[in-house]
Amino acid sequence: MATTASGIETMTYREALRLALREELERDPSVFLMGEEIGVFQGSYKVTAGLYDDFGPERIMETPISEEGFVGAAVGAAMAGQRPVVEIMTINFILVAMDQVVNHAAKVRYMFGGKVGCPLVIRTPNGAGNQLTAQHSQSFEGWFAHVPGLKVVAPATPADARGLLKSAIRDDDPVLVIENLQLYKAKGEVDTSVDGAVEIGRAAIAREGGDLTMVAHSFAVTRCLHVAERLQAEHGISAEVVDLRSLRPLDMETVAASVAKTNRALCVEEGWASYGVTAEVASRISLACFDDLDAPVGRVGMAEVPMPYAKSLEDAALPHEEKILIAALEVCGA
Amino acid sequence: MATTASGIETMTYREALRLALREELERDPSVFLMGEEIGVFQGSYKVTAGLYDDFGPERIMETPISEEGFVGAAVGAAMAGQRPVVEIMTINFILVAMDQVVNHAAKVRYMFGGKVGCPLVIRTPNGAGNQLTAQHSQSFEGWFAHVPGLKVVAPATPADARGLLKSAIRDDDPVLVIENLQLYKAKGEVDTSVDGAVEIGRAAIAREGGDLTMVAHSFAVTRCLHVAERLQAEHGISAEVVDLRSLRPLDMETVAASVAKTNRALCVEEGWASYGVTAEVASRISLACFDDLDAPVGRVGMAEVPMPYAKSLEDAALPHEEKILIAALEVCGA
Amino acid sequence: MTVIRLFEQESERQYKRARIGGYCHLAIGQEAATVGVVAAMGPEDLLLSSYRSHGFALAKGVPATTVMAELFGRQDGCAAGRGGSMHLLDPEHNYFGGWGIVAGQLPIAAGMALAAVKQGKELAVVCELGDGAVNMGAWHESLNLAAVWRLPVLFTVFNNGYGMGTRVDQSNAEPEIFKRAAAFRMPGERVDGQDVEATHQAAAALLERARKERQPAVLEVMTYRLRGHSVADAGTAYRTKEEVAEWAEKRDPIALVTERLIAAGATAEELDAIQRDAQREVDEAVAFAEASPMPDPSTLADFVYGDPETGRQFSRMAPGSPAGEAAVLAQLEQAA
Amino acid sequence: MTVIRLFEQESERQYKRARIGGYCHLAIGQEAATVGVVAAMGPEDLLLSSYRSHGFALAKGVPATTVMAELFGRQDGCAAGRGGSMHLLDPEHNYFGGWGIVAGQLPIAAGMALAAVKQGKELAVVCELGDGAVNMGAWHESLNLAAVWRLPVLFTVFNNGYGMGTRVDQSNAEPEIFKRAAAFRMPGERVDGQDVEATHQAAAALLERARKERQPAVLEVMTYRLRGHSVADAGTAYRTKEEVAEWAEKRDPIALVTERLIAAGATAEELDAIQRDAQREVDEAVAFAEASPMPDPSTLADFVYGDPETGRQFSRMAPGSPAGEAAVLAQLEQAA
Ligand SMILES: Cc1ncc(C[n+]2csc(CCOP(=O)(O)OP(=O)(O)O)c2C)c(N)n1
Ligand SMILES: Cc1ncc(C[n+]2csc(CCOP(=O)(O)OP(=O)(O)O)c2C)c(N)n1
Ligand SMILES: [Mg+2]
Ligand SMILES: [Mg+2]
Repeated sequence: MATTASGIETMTYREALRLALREELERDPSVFLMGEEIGVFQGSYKVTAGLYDDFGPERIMETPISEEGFVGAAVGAAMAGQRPVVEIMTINFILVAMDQVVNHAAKVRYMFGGKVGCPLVIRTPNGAGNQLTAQHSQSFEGWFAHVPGLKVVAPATPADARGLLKSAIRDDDPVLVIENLQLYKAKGEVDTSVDGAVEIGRAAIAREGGDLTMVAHSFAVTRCLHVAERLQAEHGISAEVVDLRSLRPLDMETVAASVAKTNRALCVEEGWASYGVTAEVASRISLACFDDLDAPVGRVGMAEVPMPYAKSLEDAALPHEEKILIAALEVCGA
Repeated sequence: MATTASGIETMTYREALRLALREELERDPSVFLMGEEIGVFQGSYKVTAGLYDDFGPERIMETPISEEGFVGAAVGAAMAGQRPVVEIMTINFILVAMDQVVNHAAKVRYMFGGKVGCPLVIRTPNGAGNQLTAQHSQSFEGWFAHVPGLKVVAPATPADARGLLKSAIRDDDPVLVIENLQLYKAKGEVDTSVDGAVEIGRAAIAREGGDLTMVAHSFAVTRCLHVAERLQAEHGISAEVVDLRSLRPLDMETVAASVAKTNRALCVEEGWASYGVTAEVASRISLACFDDLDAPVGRVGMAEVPMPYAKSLEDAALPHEEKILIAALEVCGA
Repeated sequence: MTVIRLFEQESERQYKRARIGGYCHLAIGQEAATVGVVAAMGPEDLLLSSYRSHGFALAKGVPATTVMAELFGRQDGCAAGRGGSMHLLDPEHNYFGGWGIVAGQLPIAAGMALAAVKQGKELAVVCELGDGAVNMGAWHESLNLAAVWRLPVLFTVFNNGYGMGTRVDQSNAEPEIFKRAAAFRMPGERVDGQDVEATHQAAAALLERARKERQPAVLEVMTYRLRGHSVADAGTAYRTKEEVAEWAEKRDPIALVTERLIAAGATAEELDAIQRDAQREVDEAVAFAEASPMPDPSTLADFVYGDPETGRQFSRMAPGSPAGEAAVLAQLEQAA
Repeated sequence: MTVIRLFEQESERQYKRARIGGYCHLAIGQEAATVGVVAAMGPEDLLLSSYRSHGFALAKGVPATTVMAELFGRQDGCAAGRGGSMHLLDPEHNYFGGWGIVAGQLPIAAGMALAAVKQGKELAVVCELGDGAVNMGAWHESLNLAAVWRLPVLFTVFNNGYGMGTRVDQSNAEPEIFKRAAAFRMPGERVDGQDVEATHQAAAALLERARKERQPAVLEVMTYRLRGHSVADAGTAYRTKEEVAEWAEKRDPIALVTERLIAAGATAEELDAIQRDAQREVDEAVAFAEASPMPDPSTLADFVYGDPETGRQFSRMAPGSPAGEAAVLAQLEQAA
């Protein structure tokens, strides 16, 4: 991390997450981490590197390979007053723990009439792009955003990674924090002189523009920002990029205000678009901004195939900037 | 079942499913059923009643309570040339088997370059309405429709229950057949003199109309048909009801053609609407029929809470006809 | 035990009167097993169970009034009418549910024990499950975690011979379930669950070790349900009438304990008094439940979330909101 | 064994040259275990394994050429370039993958054994998994089903001491993994996996029982990986250099088998020939892989579905289709 006098530091997304974990572990003794290989191994993607040495095995609990078991154990610990922060190595493995997340964590408070809560955080990266193939390249965050009782955030910058993870840990309800494999190494500025918690449920304008609203979350925000530059440079189109940051709740106010201004919208996600996040966002835009829209809302996601291994095929499947650019031009009638 | 001379019989949805199972068990010796309590107990919802007596324990395999294990075993059996038809007692329990469905069944063919297939059927009911509460009243079919490699059908009538289940069993790919707790007892006509297989991927016009298109699947179709009658009788609005029948693939041609005619659309589902099936359908209508629409596409689903037990609350949560009616009137500007 | 028996019989009646709805699983025949285990628990010990939960709630001290009100789906039910028969809970009496997914409560019980360890509390967690639940993967993962982390949990398998209509030995490769504990280097014991004292003793000893040594264990309690799996099941398709009659006549836990009491010198009046008090408790529970109002539909979204910021968090979600969600959003916002 | 060793070393080199991408898990040090088990299999027997799969594919007879081409992500790879290192498969040689979710292959293996029983085939299924995988719920469910249904499966646990960086006894309440078989009344055995003959014998005996008696079993094969968990792991954070050196020097399976061959009278020339032939096989594999074309992007949607009706089924999905899907739909339609 590079520090400046003001407290603004340049750090990676990974470091920002680690900073948030460290700060929350220090602030609140009921916070503890759980997950596979998060200790001695320093975390499969090194988010937790160094924490085991500083906080020891009680606070940084290494688990057997038993996602269903330890997610459920985290639910129980949360019901009993602890604040577990569970790492699922990648979102692909959460499928073996779905029952604990959806039938248990999400239900505890309501089903028992508010008599008990579940302040649980699950951190897990989505995404593709490293030839990890069909079982390791998925993005299921839309599924969790579908479930009342859960909250889902998906930071796209280091500052938001720190800030949203902090808010998630302090929240009294179960929150999924969707990280991203490509973003871990992305750099950005973080103001370490302030607490920096970021409110859940508030989208951010990642780039201002007047001709088109691009709506995205997680790594797709980065893709959209690049495309926005190209739209400006190559086509004179000024695109606004809305970073959703939170999927449940979803800040439609910010999205709708942007579309009311630009009259055109394109929704982008890393995963499959059909029945994905963009379906929800696009259908709400179409409803909220019916009279504002000059063109139908576009959508881009990954090609609808299980992710293949070969580089040539993976490239063809990813929601690359070129695809987003073409879709943006189409929405703009250009 | 009441039989007429012509071969048209009136039977329940449950009986129609049973008939399809019986016909396919007789037709193809590689077909076998697997599930909890489907034998001696006659099936938790009695769909398989009588089959154990007629086909015996090898064809009607009772399983321990191990959904992950036996869904996975069905994947393996399918890879090895059998045609397993798995019953998951209700869709709520599929959460413990998600990994086998999504990371395995859906991936087998693609991930191994087409060298092996997975002709697997999973039958399971969704739905709510019997005070079964939070862990037993859900509808997750949209999640599976999100996954390339899977096909998802959701019959709304006895004839389609028989016909789609037959097609699913004959299909060389994994197909989820979404049944419905409320529909099991619904009656309808089935032509037993013909094979009756129903093509996957083809929606049906359940009711013709000119002023509004209501799009639904599964039990929501029944609700929409009732609402359509009331719209006609009480408001002079002629509603067309499109029964999707299949969610992946999704027959947007039929939907779009209907909306092109009526210029208004309302999408309805049993489950939570946010990030649900209606999100996909509404966003595609908004895209495909942008110039046809006279009003934004409406959506109705269950209230976004875990299903409560108390009758007063459950009633308030369900996507009742009254709610659909109000939404329909709004879409019609009436 | 008598309260549980009468309560269950009353539940059956009220189900037929449609005062109770949904799934409803009675524990008639399992009263000694229930009371034997729960009586061995200390007041600080925590209890979790499956959906066959009325008896556990009552044994743990949850008032029959709020339990019956919950079955009626009323505002004063112990889960505010949200949970129903399967999802009773009362933290005041350290009863933490009432869970409906087979074996779903196991990892949660392990986690509650983990929290107790972290909090330096010397308590044990009792987690009841059925013989059928033992075949779920969650069993394996939970027991392994409990053993590796040395968690004070007693996994209490109520072996009533059947999971719905499936006999134990049809579904379970090791039908002597307690022996499965060895796969985790954990003590495993079997006890006659129709014998309330034997059950009490076995549970007490294992709970002591759990509290003192953080030693998790399995206790298999052999029992029988005299009714069907749920009120919707006659309970006859998969077992003989003779088998049921045999248990009803010779192994009814209420009859067995009554015999013992008589042998120990209890008078007819004393026994009558037990019966009368129990009946009064159940009658009062019904009266209480009947008097309690149905939850107001306007409270539908209460308890979905608990964080005080939730209303604010959701306040920007309204534009384009589908119809089914709008009302809930409004309520969440109001709560903000 | 030599082919596997050289193949793995070559894979390591090609990974550094970026010809191979994604995850890549090498089996250097586990060659005797792999060959010992696979050599005990009959030609009809089926094999499934985890993602550490190159050795299994080679041992089962999948040509090194198509395996290397798969690692290169080429059209002629055994999985047509879709699978990569973790997802090798070749039905012609009865190797059914190469699976990436820990323990995900277990129920599938049980199901393939079930199909064999239904089809009246007298064959056994070998399912390899790691010591870490034993803690997944799928282990429990799969072994229970195999036992209850009497399926001819041999669950072959490759105990290489670690699941990524976690030592067996840290994650496993019963670190003598073979003993866990008893929870399913199943035979469980442990064998020295660095001893190719002992492994072969143990596997052969259990496979015989599987084929003849439909007796499932657990075979724990004690071995060690001399490299990190994957090419991305140096393999040093969680174990000492001394430990690795000890195994490399005293328990390298290639060295051990070479010693035996020498003791049995093998000449230097014979040993050289083995080495030379193996090297040639690997070199040819690389040449083959390099010559094979990258899959054409236009074939992206091939194999998502296999039913001949699929194109027709999807043909009505186009209106309103999101951009990422449109091309795939077009291809599916074309295929129709
Ligand atoms: C994961 C899951 N699968 C299936 C069911 C349906 N189900 C409810 S109870 C039950 C039988 C459980 O038997 P057992 O564990 O012996 O408990 P008992 O009912 O005998 O008390 C089944 C299969 C469920 N609730 N959850
Ligand atoms: C369900 C699941 N959780 C986590 C992972 C990540 N992961 C891949 S390999 C591995 C370790 C497995 O160890 P072991 O079973 O001993 O096999 P080995 O790598 O030693 O051959 C882990 C945790 C995964 N692939 N699947
Ligand atoms: Mg039972
Ligand atoms: Mg290992």
